[in-house]
Formats: sequence, C-alpha cells, structure tokens
Amino acid sequence: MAVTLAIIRMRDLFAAVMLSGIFSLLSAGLFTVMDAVDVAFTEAAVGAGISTVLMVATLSLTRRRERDRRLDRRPEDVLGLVVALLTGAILIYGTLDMPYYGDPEAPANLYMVPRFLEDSLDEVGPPNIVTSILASYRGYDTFGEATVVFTAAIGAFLLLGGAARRRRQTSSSDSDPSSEGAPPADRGAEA
Amino acid sequence: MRLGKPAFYLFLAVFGLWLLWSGPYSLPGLTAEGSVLILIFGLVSSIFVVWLCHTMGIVDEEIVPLELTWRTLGYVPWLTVEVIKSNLDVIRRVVTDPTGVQPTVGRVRASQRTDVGRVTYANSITLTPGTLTLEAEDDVLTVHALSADGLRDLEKGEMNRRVCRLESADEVAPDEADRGERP
Amino acid sequence: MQLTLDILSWICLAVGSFIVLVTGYGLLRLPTFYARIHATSLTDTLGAGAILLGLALQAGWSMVTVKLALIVIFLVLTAPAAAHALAKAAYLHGLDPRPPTLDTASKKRQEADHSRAD
Amino acid sequence: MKKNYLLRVSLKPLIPFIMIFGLYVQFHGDFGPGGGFQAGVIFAASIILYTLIYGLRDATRVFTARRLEILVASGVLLYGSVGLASMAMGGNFLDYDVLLSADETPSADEAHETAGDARHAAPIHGVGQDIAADHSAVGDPGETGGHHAPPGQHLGILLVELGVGFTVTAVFVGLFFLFAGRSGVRRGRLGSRPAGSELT
Amino acid sequence: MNPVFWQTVWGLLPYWLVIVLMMIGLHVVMTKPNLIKKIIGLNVFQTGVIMFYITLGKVDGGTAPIFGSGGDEVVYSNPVPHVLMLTAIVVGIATTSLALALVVRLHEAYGTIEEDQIRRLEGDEV
Amino acid sequence: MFVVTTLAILGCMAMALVRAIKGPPLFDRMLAVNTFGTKTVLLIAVLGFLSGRPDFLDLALVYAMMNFMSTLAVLRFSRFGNLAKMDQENEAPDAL
Amino acid sequence: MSASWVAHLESQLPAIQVVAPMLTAPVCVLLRRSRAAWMLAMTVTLGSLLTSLLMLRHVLLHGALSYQMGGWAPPWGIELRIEVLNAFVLVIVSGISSVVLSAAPGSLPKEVPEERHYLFYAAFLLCMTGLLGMTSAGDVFNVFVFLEISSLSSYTLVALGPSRRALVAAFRYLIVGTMGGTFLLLGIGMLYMMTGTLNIVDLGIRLVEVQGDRTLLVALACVVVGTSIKLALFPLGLWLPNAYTFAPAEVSAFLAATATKVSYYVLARFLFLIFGVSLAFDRLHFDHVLLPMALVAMFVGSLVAIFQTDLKRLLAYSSLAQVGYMVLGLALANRSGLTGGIVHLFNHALMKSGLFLVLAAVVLRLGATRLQDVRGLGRQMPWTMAAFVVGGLSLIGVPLTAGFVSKWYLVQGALESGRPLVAALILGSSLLAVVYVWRVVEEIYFQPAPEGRQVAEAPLGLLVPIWLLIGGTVVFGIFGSATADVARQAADLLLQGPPVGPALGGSP
Amino acid sequence: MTPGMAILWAVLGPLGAAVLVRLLDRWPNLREAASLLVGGGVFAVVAGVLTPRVMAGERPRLEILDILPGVTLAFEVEPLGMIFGLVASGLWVVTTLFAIGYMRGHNEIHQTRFYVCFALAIFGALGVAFAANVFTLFVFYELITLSTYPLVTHHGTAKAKAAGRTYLGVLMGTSIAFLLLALVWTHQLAGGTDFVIGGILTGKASDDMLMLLLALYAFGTAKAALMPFHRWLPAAMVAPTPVSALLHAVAVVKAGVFTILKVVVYIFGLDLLQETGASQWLTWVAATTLLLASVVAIQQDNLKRRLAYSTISQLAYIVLCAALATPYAIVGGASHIAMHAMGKITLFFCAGAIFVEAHKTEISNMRGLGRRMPFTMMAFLVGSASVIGIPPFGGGVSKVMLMMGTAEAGPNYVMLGVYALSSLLAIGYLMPVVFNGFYGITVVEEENRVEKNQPLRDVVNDLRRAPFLVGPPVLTALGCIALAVGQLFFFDLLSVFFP
Ligand code: NA
Ligand code: NA
Repeated sequence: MAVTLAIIRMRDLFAAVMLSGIFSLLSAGLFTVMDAVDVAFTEAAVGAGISTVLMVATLSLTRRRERDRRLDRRPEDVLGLVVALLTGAILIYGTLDMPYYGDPEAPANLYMVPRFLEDSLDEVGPPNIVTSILASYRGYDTFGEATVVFTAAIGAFLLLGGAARRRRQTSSSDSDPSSEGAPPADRGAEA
Repeated sequence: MRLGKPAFYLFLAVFGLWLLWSGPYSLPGLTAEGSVLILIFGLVSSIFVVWLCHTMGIVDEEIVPLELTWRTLGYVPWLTVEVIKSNLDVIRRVVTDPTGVQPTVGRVRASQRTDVGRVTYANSITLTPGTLTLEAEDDVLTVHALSADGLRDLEKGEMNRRVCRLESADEVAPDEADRGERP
Repeated sequence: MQLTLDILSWICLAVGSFIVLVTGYGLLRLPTFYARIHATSLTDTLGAGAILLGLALQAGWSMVTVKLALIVIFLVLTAPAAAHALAKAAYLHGLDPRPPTLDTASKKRQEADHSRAD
Repeated sequence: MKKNYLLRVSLKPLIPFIMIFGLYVQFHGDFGPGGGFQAGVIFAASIILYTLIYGLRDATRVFTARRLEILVASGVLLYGSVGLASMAMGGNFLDYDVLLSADETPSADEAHETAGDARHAAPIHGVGQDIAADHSAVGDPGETGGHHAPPGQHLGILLVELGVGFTVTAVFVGLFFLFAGRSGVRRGRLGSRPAGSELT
Repeated sequence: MNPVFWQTVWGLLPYWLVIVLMMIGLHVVMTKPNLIKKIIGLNVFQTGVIMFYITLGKVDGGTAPIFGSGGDEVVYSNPVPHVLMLTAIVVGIATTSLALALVVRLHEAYGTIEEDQIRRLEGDEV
Repeated sequence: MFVVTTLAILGCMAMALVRAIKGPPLFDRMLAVNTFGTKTVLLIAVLGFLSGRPDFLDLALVYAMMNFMSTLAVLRFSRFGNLAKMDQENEAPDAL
Repeated sequence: MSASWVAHLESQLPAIQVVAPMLTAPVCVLLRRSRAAWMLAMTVTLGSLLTSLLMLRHVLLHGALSYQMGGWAPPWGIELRIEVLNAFVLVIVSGISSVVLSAAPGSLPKEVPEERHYLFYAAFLLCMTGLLGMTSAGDVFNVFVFLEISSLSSYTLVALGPSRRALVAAFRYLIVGTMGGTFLLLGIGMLYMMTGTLNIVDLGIRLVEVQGDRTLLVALACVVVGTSIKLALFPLGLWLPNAYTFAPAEVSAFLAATATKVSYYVLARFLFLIFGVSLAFDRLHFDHVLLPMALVAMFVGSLVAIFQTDLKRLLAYSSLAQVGYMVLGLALANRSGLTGGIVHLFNHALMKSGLFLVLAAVVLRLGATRLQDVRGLGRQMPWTMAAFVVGGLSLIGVPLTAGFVSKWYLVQGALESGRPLVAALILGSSLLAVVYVWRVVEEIYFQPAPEGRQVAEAPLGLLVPIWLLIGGTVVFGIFGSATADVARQAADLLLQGPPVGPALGGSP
Repeated sequence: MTPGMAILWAVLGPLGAAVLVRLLDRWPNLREAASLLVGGGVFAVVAGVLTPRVMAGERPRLEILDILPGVTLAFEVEPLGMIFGLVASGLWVVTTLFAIGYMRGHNEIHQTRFYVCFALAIFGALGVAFAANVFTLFVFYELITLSTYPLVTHHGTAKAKAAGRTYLGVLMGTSIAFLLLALVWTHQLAGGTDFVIGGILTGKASDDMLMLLLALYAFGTAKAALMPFHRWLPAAMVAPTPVSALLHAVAVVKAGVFTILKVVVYIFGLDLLQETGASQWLTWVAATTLLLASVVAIQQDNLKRRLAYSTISQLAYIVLCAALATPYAIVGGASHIAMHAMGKITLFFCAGAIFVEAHKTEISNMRGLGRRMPFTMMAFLVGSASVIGIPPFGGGVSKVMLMMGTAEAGPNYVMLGVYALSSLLAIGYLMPVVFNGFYGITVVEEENRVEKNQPLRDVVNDLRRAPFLVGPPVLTALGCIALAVGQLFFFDLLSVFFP
C-alpha cells in the first residue's frame, strides 16, 4: 500500500513504473502466501516483466516526467477523492455480510470445489487442479483469454503498425480543421 | 554458420537442463508412458531451442563454453573463498561506518585471450563485493572499488592469473574467438 | 545426522539473513550510487547463496535442491551482469564515480548529477 | 578497439536457458504452476532479452512482423481447431474426451462410453466406481500414479496450452517490437522534429 | 471489547485492505491527468480485485491446489478463484498493452501525455 | 528459522523500498528495484519452505528472470530511447 | 448417418455462433488480402445471422437451448444458454453486423491503409465475437471474458477515427470501460463468494437462499455499474459521445447498434434472471436507483443533443437518451415496460445503425458531419437524406415507425406500474427528440446548399445497407407485432425470474 | 363499389394525388389538373358512395392491419367523421382552385412541393375523419402536422422558419406529450381505443382520472387551439393564404376540434361525462378562450391575424359544445365544424384575393376596397355573417344548437352571457372590415387617384381578371347560405346522438 502511495506521488514516471513492478512483485508474494501459486507465477511474469518492459518502452517514446501540477488543483481532484472514499465505504459496507477470511465453510469452498478435488484427477488428469479447471472444465474461458490477447495484439498492430506510413499521415492530420490554431504543447513542464 | 560443436554442446546443455527439471523422479504421479512423453517433449523442445538460437545467430563457441566449464570447477572454490572474504570486508565497512567509505576508480588489465575469459574475469571482479567492473574496453577493465585496498588486491593480479589459467588449454585461438562475434 | 543438517541449515539461514539485512542497511546508508551497488552484491552472492544453501540442506537430495541450485546459478550469472549494466549506465550517463572528498560537497555534486539524470 | 562485449558474452547462455525453461513451463503446467500463458511470457522474455542485447535489427530479421502475425493467429487457430475437432468427432466444443479413440486404453473406452451421461451429470460417480475407489486418498503422490484419466483430455490440454503459448509468445514479442522499434517521431503542433530529439 | 466485534474485524480485515487498495487505484485513475499514471492506477485497481478473489479462495490451513507431496488429508485452497484470476490477469495485461499503444499514438498526435493539456489543445471539448 | 529469514528479507525489502522511493532519481531507484527483485526470489523460496510446499521454486526462477529482464530493459530504454535508435547509434550491438 | 450429423450440427449451433467468427479473425490475419478477408468475414457474419435465426426459431418453438462447453455439466463447466431474449439479441447483433460489414469496403476509414484492412476486419469480427459471446454465455465469468474481447476491439475500432481526437476518445473509453469491466468482475466475485457458483441458472437458484442483503446489494451495485458503463447509462456513459463522434462512422453504426444492446441484455439478465424481481426490487429496492437514472439519462441525453453542432455527436447523445428508455423498461419491471425496453433494443439498433451509416455516407462525400456542412443536402443526396429523416422520425417515435412501438409499450408500462408522471416524462423527452431531429431536417431541406458544392448521391454499396436498416424501422413500425411478440415472450421470461429448484451442483 | 373500397379510395386518393403531383412536377397545368381531378373524385366518392350509406345507418368499416395487439390501423365512417370528411374533401377542390390563382398570381416558389404537401394534408384529414380508433386518428393527426410544416415554412425566410418551429413545436409537442399519453392510457384502461358510441371508459376509471384524461385529450389536440396552446395559429399566418385556408378551414384546426368531439362522444360517452361532470372544467376553459381570443382579435390590424384569432375563438365554441356533452351541443359542434369551415374559408379567400390584387394586408389600408373588388367584399360580408352566427347564414344554425345544448345541461346564465358577449365581439372584429371596405374611401381614393375615373371597369375586372381568385370566395359564400338551408341534413345525420 505504501508502494501504491509512492507511485502516486512519484513524478518521475520511470520510477513510478518501476515501483509498479515492485508492487506487482509484492502482490505476487501475497498470492503465494494465499496458495495461489499459478496466479503468483502469472502475476510475476506479467506484472514484473512484460508490463514493466512495455511501460518503459512507452515512456521512452513519450516523456519521462509527469507535469508538476501541485499549483493548479482542479475540482476533479476533490470529486475523485470523494467518489473513491464513497465507493470504498460502500464496498466495505458490502463486506459486512461476507464469510470471514479463510472460512472453510464459506459457500464458495463447499459448492463446486469438492468435485474438482475429488474427480478432476480421474476426469481430466493433471495433478494441478488449476490446470484441469483452466484447460478443461473452463477451457472455453481460456479460449476467450487467448482471444483477448489476440485482440490486444490486433489492436496494437492496427494502431502502431507501419511507422513509415505514419509519417505520411502526419501532414494530413495537421491539416485537420479541428486541430487548427491549437497552441503548441506546453513543454515547460518537461524542463 | 553451420551447426557444429557449439550447437551440439548447446543441445546437451539444454536437454540436460530439461532432464534435470523433469526427470520422472521429479514428477509425482507420472506413468511410464507419461515419462516417455515428457522425454519426447524434452527432445523436441531442446532441438527447437537449438534451432531457434541458431536462426538467431547466437550459437557459437561463447554460448556454452563447455571446455572452459570443466576447468572452472577448480576455480569456483577459490572464487567462493574470495567472495566470502570480500563479503566480510564489505560487511564490516557497511556496519561500522557506511558514510565514511572512500571509493576509488582504477584500471586493471585483463590478459585473457578470449572474450569469454575476459568476461569471466570481469564478472569475477563484480561478483566479489567491494569491486565492480564499470567498463570493459578490449583488455582494459575500469573498476570501481569500495576501498583502495580492494583495488590494490586486484592489481596484484591473482584473480587475473587464475582466470587466464582457465583458458590456457583452450584450443580456441584468440582470433577465432573474435570471429565468434555477431555476423 | 538430521540434527546436524538442521543446525547447519539454520546457521546458513542466519548468516544469509544477516547479510540481507546488511544489504538493506548499506543500501540506505552508503553515500554514493556506486557504493550502494556493492552493498547489493552482498545479497546477490553470499546472502542468496547462504539462504538457498540453508534451504537446500533442509530439502535434502530432491528436485527442490536442483531447482535451488539452478536459482543460484542463475543469480551468479545475472547478478554481475545486472550490477555492471547498472554501473555502466550511470557511468556513461556521467554520474561521477570518483570518491567524494567532503560529505557536503559530494552530496551537492550528486544532487546535481541526479537532476541531470532526470 | 573492442568495446562492450561484456553483456553479450555473459548473457548469451541465458537466452537458451530461459527458452528451455519456458518450454518446460509449457509442458509441465499439468504438474505445477505454469501453462501456456506463463510459458509464452517466459519465452517472449527470452526473445526480448535477445533484442535488448543484440538490437532490434537482428531480432526483427528473425522474427519479422509477418511471421509474428502468423504465429499469433495460428495459436488461436490451434486452440480453436482442437475445439472444432472435438466437435467434428461427435462431442461438444472443446470436449477433449472424444479426441482420442476409445481403443487406446480401456479406461478411455469406458470414459467415452459414459462421457455423455454419467461423468457429466453426476459428479459423485465420476468415471466409474472402480476408478473412484482407486483414488480413495486423493492427493497422495504415490497413488495418483496410475490414474485413468481419458487420454483425450491429456492431448486436448496439451494442444490447447500449446496454442496459448504460441499466441502469447508472438503477441508479446510483437508488442515489444512495436514499442521498441518506434522512433519517437512527434506529430504535435511542433511539426516534424527529428526523430527522438526530445529524448535525453 | 466485544469478542464478536473483534472476530468480525479480524475476519474481514483482509477484504478491507484490498478495498483500500482498489480505492487508491480508483482515485489515481480519476484524478491524475497523466495518462501513464492512469494506466498504473488502473492496474492497481485490477490487482485489488484480483487480490479480492484470491483472498476469498483462501482456506485456513490450506495449501496450493496441486496434488503432490502433501500427503493424506491435505486441505486445498479453492482453485476456482485462481483459475478466474489467471484469466483476469491476462485481460489486464492485454488492456494495458492496448492502452500504452494508444498513449504512444496520443503523444505523437499531441506532444503530451497529460490529459489536461490535451484538453486545452482541443479547446476543452474533449 | 524460516520466519527469521523471512523477516530479514522483508526488512531488507523495506529498506530497498525506502531507497526506491527516496531516490535520488533513476539509477538508485533502478538499483533498489533490482535488489527488491532478488529479495523477492529469496522470499518466495523461503516462503515455500515456510508453508511446507517447497516445490514451487519455478516461481522464484521466473521472478529472477523477469526482474533481470526488466532491469536491462529500463537501462536500455533510459539510454537509447528506443532500440531502433540503439541500432543506429551502435554498430557494435551491445553498447550499453 | 447424415441425419444424425444434422442433428449433431443443430445441437452445436450455440457454440458455432460464437466460435465461427472467433476463429475467422485469425484466418483473416493469415489471409492478409483485403478482399479475401472481407469476403470471408462477410460469409461468416451472414452464417452467424443464419445461426442466430435458427436458434431463435428453435427457442421460440421448443424453449431454451443449453450447450455444455467441453461436455462438462454446469456449474462445473461453462454453459451456453440461449433463451428467447438473448436469441433475439443475437439476431440483432449478427444482423446489424452483416449490414454494417457489407457497407465496410466502400467506406473503410482512411486511416487504415488498404494493405492493413485485414486487421480491421479481424478486429471487427472479434468485436462481434465478444458481443455474441457475452450474449450467449450462461456463466457470469464468461460474460466478463467476452465483454473484454468486445471492449478491447471496440477501443481499437474507435481509435481508427479520422481525427486525432479519436485517440483521446478511445483512451477515455478504454479507461472507463476497463473500470466497468473491473467492477463487473468484483460483483461477480461477490456473487461467487456468496453462492459458490458462476452459472447463471445456478446463481439464480442459489441466490434466493442467501442471507446477507448488504453484500448482495453491493454486488448488484457493482454489476450494475459495470454493465452500465458499457451500456452507456448516464452518467456512466459519458465516454460514449466522444467515442461515437470521433470513431469512423461505420464503427459508430456498428457499436451503437450492438454494444449497448448486449450490455443491456446482460444487465437485464443479472437483474431478472439472477437476482430476480423479488430480490432486486422488492427486497433490495434497486428500482429506486434505476428509475431516476433512466429518467435523467433520457432528459440529459436529449437536452444535450439539442445543442450539438456535429451530427455524429448529436446521434451519440441521442443514444444516451435512448439507453435511458431501455433501462426505464427494466426499472418498471412489468410486462409492458420490459416489452417496451426490449423492443426498443431492437428498434434502436435498427435506427441508430441506419443513421450512423447515413453519416458514413455523408463523411464519404463531404468529409465532415457538422450541421453547417449538410446544408441543402436534401436535394443533392435525396435518398440518403430521406433515410435520415425517416430514422429521425423513428427516434422521435412517430407512429408507423419502429420507435413508436417501443414508446407505446414503455408508456403503457409506466401507466401499469401506476406512474403516470413517468409516462408523461417519457413522452416529454420525445419532444426533445423532435427538437434535435428537426434542427437537422431544417438544415437539410430548408437551407440552400453552399455555392458550388457538387455532391453525388451515396454509392449503392452504402445506400442499400442504409435502406435495409431504415426500411426495417418502417417495416417493424408497421408490423410491430412481429417484434413485440418476441419481446413479450422475453419479458415474460424475465418476469418469471430465476428458476426454482435444486441447485445444479446438488446441495453441498 | 363496396363501402370498404370506397373508404380506401377516399383515403388513398389524396395520397395518390400527392404522388401524381410529384411526378408531374414539370408540367404545372397537368399537375394542377391532377389535383383538381382527384379532389373531385374523392369528394364524389365521399358524398356519393359513403354519405348515403351512413345516412342509412350503416357504419362502413375497413381494417388495414394490426400494428400491435389491440392497436389497429382501421377506418370506420360514422356521422361526425362523415361531416368532417365532406368538409375536407369538398373544400380541397375549392382551395385548389383558389391556390392556382394565388400561387400563379404571386409567382410563388416550390409550387410542386406545395401541392404535394397539400394533398398529403388532405390525406391526413380524411384519415382523421374516418379513423376507427384513437390510434388511427393519432397517426393521421401527426401526418397532418408533418405535411403542413413545409407549407407553413413555405417562404423559407427566417420568420417563416421561426413560425414553422412554433407550429411544429406546439402541435407535435402537445400531441406527443399529451395525446399519445392519453391514447396509451385509454388503451391501458379500456383494453382498446375503438370509437364506440356511448364510450368505452364507463366503469374503467375514477372521476379524477377521467378529468385528467379529458385534459390530456383537450390539450393534446393543440390543433383545436385551446388556450394556452393557441400560439401556433397566429404564427402560421406567415404562410401563403391558401395554406391559411387549409389550416383554418379545411384540415388542421378542424381535425383538432373534430378529435375532441369524437373522443367525447365515442371514448368518454355523453352519459358518462354527464354523470361524472368530468368535462365541467373544460366548458370554462373553452369559454375563457372564446372571449379572450375575441378581445385579442379586435385589436389586430393585420387582417389575417385578426382572422386567426377569430378562428381560435370559434374553435372554442366547438370545444365548448364537446364539453357540454349533450346531444344538442354535439350536433351544434359538429355542424359548426362545417359552418365555420365554409365561413372562414370565404374570409381567407377574400383576404388572399385582396393581397394578390391590391397588396394589402392591414385592415386600416383596405378602406374603399369594396368598390374596387365588390364581389370579394360581398363574399367577405356573407362569410362574416355566417361566422358571427347571424341567421339565416350557416353559423347561426350551429349557435342555436349550442344554446339548446347548454339549456339541456341545465340553466346556465353565465354561459348564455358569454355567448351574447362573444357574438357582439365577433361583430366587432369582422364587421369593420366590411364597413371600411365599402364606406371608408379616403386612403384608397388617394392611392387610386389616377384610376378614379374608371370605377366600373374595376368592378368588371374583379371577376374577369382573376377568376380563380374571386370565383372561390363567391362559391363558398354561396355555400354558407346553402349550408344554412340544408341544416336538416345535419339533424338527419346526427340523429343517432339523440336518445
Ligand atoms: Na562486486
Ligand atoms: Na497450469
């Protein structure tokens, strides 16, 4: 949590990205503690690895520092805080009827799980129940998951593909009437 | 580049790793046919990795310096002792007076013939706490040391000599090693 | 026998823990960036080694030990590379590796360096 | 003068090491944490590492955009075609049981026979009482050895995970190339500044 | 104090912490004009939800749901949330990638990655 | 003993975190993050033993790999901006 | 042999519906050639339409279809479940997709160069897949997965818009949409926590017995927030106007007609089939939240639409208002109201996609869609503009257009539930529609065209799809019973509420 | 011809005319001929085929289709609709004649559009007249609004567009907000919206609900120009005069009051309203409108505006009739639709003729015009008398009925006072035009000083120069007298309402 707070305050975006890597590592550690090794594995690979690398690559293409706007507080800030606090309060209100942490008698632990524990080895095979569920019982979800990744790739290919072509469009977009007369971007913040 | 000895070494290393990881002994509840299957996967995977690395152009003498590795066995214990010694030294400095350290920068010569040898030397320097290779330009290593003592120890050249000895029986000539660079 | 192993492993773990703590302390207190790299290599070498050895002693001859060994090998391979890469990046960036003469002076210079590094 | 060989030499062995680890994770998802996605990420990491060391030009020579695109697509297609195959062989989409014919092992036969009804309808009965009895102590490593899971399941999961692995590898490598290879041309109001001029 | 009260607090505390985490993410998304920060906030928020799932899947005294060296009578934690969250993580990284691609394009188009500056460039209408 | 080690690692992580947050910018942060990653590797290893299921060490290995990769990536990008530029600037492929 | 194959194939329809476009997307990527990719996509989309029609027929004749993915029985496996309502939505989605896709080659966004069109088609197919998958899913988590597929592809599609502001809009959409998805995920998590199941039918069965209104209420709120964002219910739908304005017009046509509809369906399913009226409305009083939100959406959307000077934006805000109508149907929670909401789902899909396609034609010919640009266009593009007028009349709800049918039922629903004021408000907001539609009509017909502007009528490839849709609004306005009957059956199904009986997985 | 076919022909005739006119865009003579021909045909069908059958007690019915369950597009001809149908189809021919003269004489633009929209408006009016249920009526009611909008904004000027907005805004606004609501509500209460004699709401709704529903109907049909929803009518005066004729006499306002009458008779039922008194309030609203509009009319100098307010006032009579909800009142109201139509159209024709011939719009400028355009002014006199209700002209008949209807409901002296006052006011705003025309000489004499020596030629010219302009008012003026003579026809037709 301290990490997240630090991320927010950090104006150096490189540092923020690195901290979010740390955050990811920490949460992966927590996942391990809570027996979710597969999740921890994935979170480590994704959060600490791929997402950090992609973010850093993005930053190198954009800019490294967040603009300092300690001076111009916006009304949205207060609104955002209020909304977040309110939402948090509502969610905490919602926890009041929840089964306690670790409760083996919680409905979620009693209903579907017994069959997975008892029969997955015979019905599906892998000792890793997570794999059994992921690839067989809920294989359709995983198909969807693969498609999500595929979709993101298609999107990125469409958006970023063809750097050479992009430059040609530069001129055409600059003649876009809606962008005419706009002042140059404020670059003072970068200094 | 044709697939030669390096590729074979690489295959051995990779397949060995696979076996190490997934020998039938390591997987609870695996049937006999399952182990065969895993073995087949291992073979296929290893071949695939070698092929891919070959395509990427990184299969050369440097990738698995197997000849060097054998002789390294004698070097590792010595290095371990060195590492422990320097560890104790650095710990002492950090615990007693962390703000009072007097780091220095100096240059040392790496007299090894091959890149692999030089890299081994440079990495050994970095591995022992208290010294740190900042830059390697040809056979000159720029070293940052936590104290002047550390740098002086290096300059005595004990480590340099030992690493040199590692590659002394190496058939690979220095110019060949150079060719081993990326095309 | 088991007890001996346990004791050995505990010693290893204790040593490792101590080194790890020293690393953290060093990271906080050492004056320059390059000096701090030295502190981290404490953990990368002996700290990690001791802890993983301690664990291996607990595990005995098993898959776990193999994996622990692989981790150690991986660390030994990558730690110097990472340390070197970091140091060199800073060096190339112009962060002065020479020793500070005065505490205050070094602080000032470092601040200047870092603001450039931004 | 020869510069900068340090990283190249010390990290070169790392690449096949990570690759084989990725493949290991790919094929051992059944037994421990891991699977197609994680393997894909790790494999992609090895290629990214290669790119970081050797530069984009070399990397894109091997992994051209088109090849990656094909790999991305074929991963998804592999997954889907496993489903279609099971559909064509008379089962539901992604019903791996039907993938391998019944005569391979007797238990598979049994599983197939009962597939439509017993297995799916009544969880308690599993694939047959005898097998359930075999596993009175689920979770015991010694006894899980001879389980009689339908072989089709194994094949199906294998292929499906492989498909995920393909896609994920190619996607993340491709994404990395897209970001890393993009020169920092800006097309704001400042016109066309020289590439990357705003970077320090 | 009242033991029931403390039992409740202790039983629900993990969820509360997770919620606080989510709300930090939410707050970042809503208030930070920097697009990268927004993405990071989004990630934090998502991670919060993932933690919520994992938390609810934890069983006291349980271990990872992988048959193995545990021995008899092992209690396993609930694997279902893990399965779901694997997918959620993948969805998260996919979203992040796409968002970053957009940020790159935005920067190319506007020369800034600050939302308020973009807004100013478009005359507050965006 | 595992607990002690865990606590020690956590302590070091905390200090690394302080360093990461305090800066000074970039290089120190990178160092801290890298250290943090190494600590996590150890932590995962120890935690496996602590919870009695030490057979998930692959996880630690993944951490180590990813940690290393991202450190390298950060360094590369902070130096060159992007890899295409790295190609242009360096005929020798691995100038860092 | 062949007969059993046919039977097998018929039983596989629910899966084929989703999987076919899903797998066609990668095939498009492999094909790479623009024309070939389009033809393949077109074939599959039409096939998808056929499949959904077959399923609708089946469902109307024989009742719900259940498909066990991977052969696993629910709740352990994932179920696809086709009932009247979602079969109807499937028809909408695949039908609109077919029409919009058929118009695509003529007017693909200029931002996408010809050699990368195959990626556009892939993204389009993926978006469609996501929507179809969300609709047919019988498992709440599966809904989330497919929601994300459709969302990610729609962010991309929006970002392809001609102006750079499309990027801003897409980014905003992405942030908000992801928040929505995450809230949905959180809600699903809470539901799973309280019941232990993810299957929709099973959830419905088990939820009734769950004690703990506080958690359920918050779970419901999360789900509603999540779906409302994609549904674009005011104020959570403020991403929509910019997204639709700056997206390529045919993308707007596609999204406006499908994305919000599917989310609406998901919301309805959660409210009525999982929670049920007695739990959601009688016990948790959720209508007290939903009804005002719907009314506010109706009025704010229409009011803001009045002041827009860009036609796309005008239509986008009008969409916000129309979503209000649909949600109002849910909030009324009676037969007529729900029928009205569901019918409006269909009708609005027809008219909005038709109207956005009209704008696609305008963009093609004029390159802009501001009010001042379309002056006097009524004489230069008579058929296109006539379509706009008819579509606009349908938005207003003029009799003999489809919009009238929906408003009829909505008003009746409001009266049935004893809220004549709400009924008056529904009609009052239609008046606002008169205003914004008429502003456009005045410009088109009662203003002279700018000097020297020579504009040709839209190409046939665009006119035919436009008139298919707009003609549809007239046909379904005249033969309103056709859609209203289906909608009423769907409404009855929703009002029946969650099934009662033993839980699918037995009691633990 | 079967009655069903007759309805179909009658209703579709104008639609066909619209299509035909559009097709004959390039041949103006053929175009107008087509309009006239179809108009004559439609009137022939209505008067020749349908009227006798309705007089014979038949209710010819034609169902088109079910839009929704219980929501049907259907036609049924009954006495009230018969009257309206006759008025609309009959006056269409006359107005077309007049429009030919006016539009050509004035070189108006968009003439084809004018005739198309005109035909569509008649299509709407006949649909309203023959509607078998409120839904059908509503559909055609909206059609009238939409098709007359381009007529109102005919000139395309900013003023015309502003007027068009008011026109569309008020008419469409009220109809969607109130009438549609009333329609759905009725459907919801009674399970249908069919017009059934005696009403369909008996026992289905509380008194308060009935009152509210009636209010929705009364204010929902803003075409009846009940205050405060009357502003569209004066605003629409920017349109060419034939349009005004259409609005005030043929289709639009008549559709409004017709709707109210029809709803009162067939949806609420006279008995129900009498029992519950749910329409009491409406009599007062109508009376207020009646007086206020008359007062405003007197203050107008612009002739068309004065006539517009006069219309508002006269429409209020009909609404008043409906609100009284007694058989006599209904007969009075129904016949006043015809009487007022005939009278008002005469007045508008005259106004148009004056505008085309003498370019005069303000009453104060029309002094002495009677000598130049004697036929026109005479027609104006007759029309005025009829509108004011001076027996034996048409309007007198209906006003007598109204009085009887009021008496039928019980002695109500206030109301009788209102009638008396309003008649005086009507005299006050119409007669000055005529007196000025014939006796005020000053202005015209000055202006026409050059031609002063040729007054006789002017008189002849009045007819000769513009037969299409002067003919129609004369014709309709004669019609006013004819209607008065043929008043028994109304009693025959409407006798069904008497118990
Ligand atoms: Na060192
Ligand atoms: Na797995």
